[in-house]
Amino acid sequence: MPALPLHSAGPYVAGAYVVFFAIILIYVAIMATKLVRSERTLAELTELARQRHASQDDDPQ
Amino acid sequence: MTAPRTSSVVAALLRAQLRLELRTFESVPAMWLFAVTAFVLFHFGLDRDQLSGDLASGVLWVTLLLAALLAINRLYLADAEQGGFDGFLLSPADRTALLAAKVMTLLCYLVAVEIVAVPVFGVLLLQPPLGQALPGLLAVLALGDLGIAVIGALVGALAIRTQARDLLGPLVSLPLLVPVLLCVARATAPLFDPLHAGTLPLRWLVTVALYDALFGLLAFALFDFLLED
Amino acid sequence: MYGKGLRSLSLITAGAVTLTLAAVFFWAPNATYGFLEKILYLHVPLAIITLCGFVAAGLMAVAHLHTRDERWDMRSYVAIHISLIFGIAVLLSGSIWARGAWGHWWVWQEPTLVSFLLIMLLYATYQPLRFAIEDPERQARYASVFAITAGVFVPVCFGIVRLSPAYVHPRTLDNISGNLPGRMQVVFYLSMVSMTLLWVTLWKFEMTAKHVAAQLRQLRRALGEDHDDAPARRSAAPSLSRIASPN
Amino acid sequence: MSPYDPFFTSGPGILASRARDGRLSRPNAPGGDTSSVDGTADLPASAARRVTALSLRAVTRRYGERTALAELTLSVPAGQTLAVLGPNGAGKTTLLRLLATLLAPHGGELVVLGHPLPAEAWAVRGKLGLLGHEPMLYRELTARENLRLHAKLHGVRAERIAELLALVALERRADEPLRTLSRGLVQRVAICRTLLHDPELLLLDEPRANLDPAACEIVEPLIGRASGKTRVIVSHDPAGALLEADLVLGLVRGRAKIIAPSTGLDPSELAELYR
Repeated sequence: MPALPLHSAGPYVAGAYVVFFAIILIYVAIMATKLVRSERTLAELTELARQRHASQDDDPQ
Repeated sequence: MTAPRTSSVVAALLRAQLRLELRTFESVPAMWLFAVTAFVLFHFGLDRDQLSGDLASGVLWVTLLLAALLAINRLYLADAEQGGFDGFLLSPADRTALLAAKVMTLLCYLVAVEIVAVPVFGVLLLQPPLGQALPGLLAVLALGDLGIAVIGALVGALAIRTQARDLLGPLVSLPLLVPVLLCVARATAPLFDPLHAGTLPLRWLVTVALYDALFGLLAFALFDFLLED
Repeated sequence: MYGKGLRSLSLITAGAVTLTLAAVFFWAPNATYGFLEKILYLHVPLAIITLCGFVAAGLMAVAHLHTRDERWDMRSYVAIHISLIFGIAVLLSGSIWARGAWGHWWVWQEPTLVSFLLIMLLYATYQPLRFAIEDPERQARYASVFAITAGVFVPVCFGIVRLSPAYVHPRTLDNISGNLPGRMQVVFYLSMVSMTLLWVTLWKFEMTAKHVAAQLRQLRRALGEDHDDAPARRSAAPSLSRIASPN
Repeated sequence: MSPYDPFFTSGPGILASRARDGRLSRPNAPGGDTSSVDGTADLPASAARRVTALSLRAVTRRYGERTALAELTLSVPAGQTLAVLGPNGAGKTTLLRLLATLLAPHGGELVVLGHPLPAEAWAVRGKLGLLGHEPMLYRELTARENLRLHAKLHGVRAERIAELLALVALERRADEPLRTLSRGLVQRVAICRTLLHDPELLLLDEPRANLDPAACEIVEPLIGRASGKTRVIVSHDPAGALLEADLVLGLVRGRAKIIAPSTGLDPSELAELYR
């Protein structure tokens, strides 16, 4: 049985709040994927910068 | 070099637009056919031979609104494809002259459609005689057309130079036109009352007039930004 | 940088939201609708904040057209994006409220619900409009014109839809938020504050994310990774091509 | 700052100022410059002031993250002709549209006929003619109707239309819809449109395309060197450009590779642009 002593209208109230938080969490999840993509690009770029730096050390004009 | 007077520019643009329409007949006949077909569709859809009251005004106004969408989609087509925009932008004329001309063009199209569509509606579907409702109806038609023309001209300019122009035009203009539809439909309902010709509810007329004025000013303020690059 | 105050703002928001939930469920008395009213403490503030978000986006668009600074366009875009997400929550919670209070999922007589659906229909075309324009500068300008027109439309639509007589429950939502007995009034305003904080936090959060993405793109170009005229991936979102100094 | 400042001085100012006066109330509304439009000689005062017709300093135009035109610095004295050469997508058309006030520069200073752009764009529009790939005419209307519309747009009297149609030998076919005319004839009508308000500056995008030799003869005095107007010609034939131009601009990927008077240049150098 439900833990909280909900009234007859309980499911609707619970439903509303669940929907609200679900939407917010979906939004956070989407932003998380964007963050991962940014992180990957950053890793790529640092790798590129390191190679660029390394190549400059080998033959400094 | 003094810039030409805006009124003569608007008149010239309007004359060119109407001549273009008369020569190609691409918008108005399509709107006539669409309106009559829509009435037939409503007849079969609602399975009613006679309509009156707010049902009748709803059918009339929804049909006119959708017919107007056809014109909105084609309003700037000639300008976009044949370089009409650049031709106009190269002249020192005031930018909003083009908007004024387009609003009047759309008004002419709507009036041309209504001259045919309203009598046909009276014959096909309207139960109370059209004659009694006519004077009030003309006032509501005028204000409704003005609203459709102003929003149609602004949204048409917004949508024409985009990839999905045929979709964006209607998608953006319909929600903006709902308040106009709401007001004019409520205003026309008592006119089509089967028992006695109801009086014209001024509240709705004033509302739609204010709505037209507000969006008219907004269109004139924003139109420049749609043209300059 | 956008991310500066983000951490403290998020903490404050988290505090406010939990406080509101506690107040709503354990402190607020039940009025005419009994337990079901708890939805209103979520639905009505959310609706008001979403509409303010749309109007704020319109004002940002005015600033964008005035200053021609594309960061304003970014702010307006993010504001509309967040308000759209909140709007979906408002519609769902509103229909759940209608189901609980009047027995069916959608009620045409409730003007706030109806005009909200209309406003959401209008703003749903914002993303397609942006995506349909390729030149970023024109995309930003057309989006701002749309945002201003829609921003003016929001209050007007609310006013006009409210004019048509509501039969089932004449403007329940209005008098709920209008003249509430003492404690409910406090909880209502608490909920308003926490929703506003949530909106601003998410707005700042997304602005930071977009700013980081733009800087990464610029860094990539600085490293000469892709030559100058690499075909930019077409997207509805504005890309800050010229990262100005942090604001 | 944006050219539309007056409208944004205050929030409500946007609507009030537009509603008040029908005509666009620009900060420096026209009226100062009174050189007539009907082809009579320019007033000496304004002509003297404009020794250099075009002056560009580090003019830049971006298309998103790509630069369509980068840091172009150039100046063309009045009455001279500038030829613009370069491969497709080099920014030639962008430059032309910038000079024609159809595009606003994103950076640098651009002064055309003595008027800084985009602030005084409205003043320049009456004095320049653009002949682009697009004829900018309605195909369903006749030549006369199109020219009458453009005459009204520029505030030019109607007799000028008949004059120009005679000059390009089009009187006979002036009353047929443009869609029935060949590309060459439409180009001639477009030339009439360009010259309708007797511009001081001609912006020509491959003007002789679609023109047969006979037509070239006819239009030569109108848009050729003989017209005595300042001209900017975009063309793909280096040899022809050298003959016609006093100054040559070679554009590659939005950057100016060659800026030199046409005398010291030979076609082989120009061919280098297209490598």
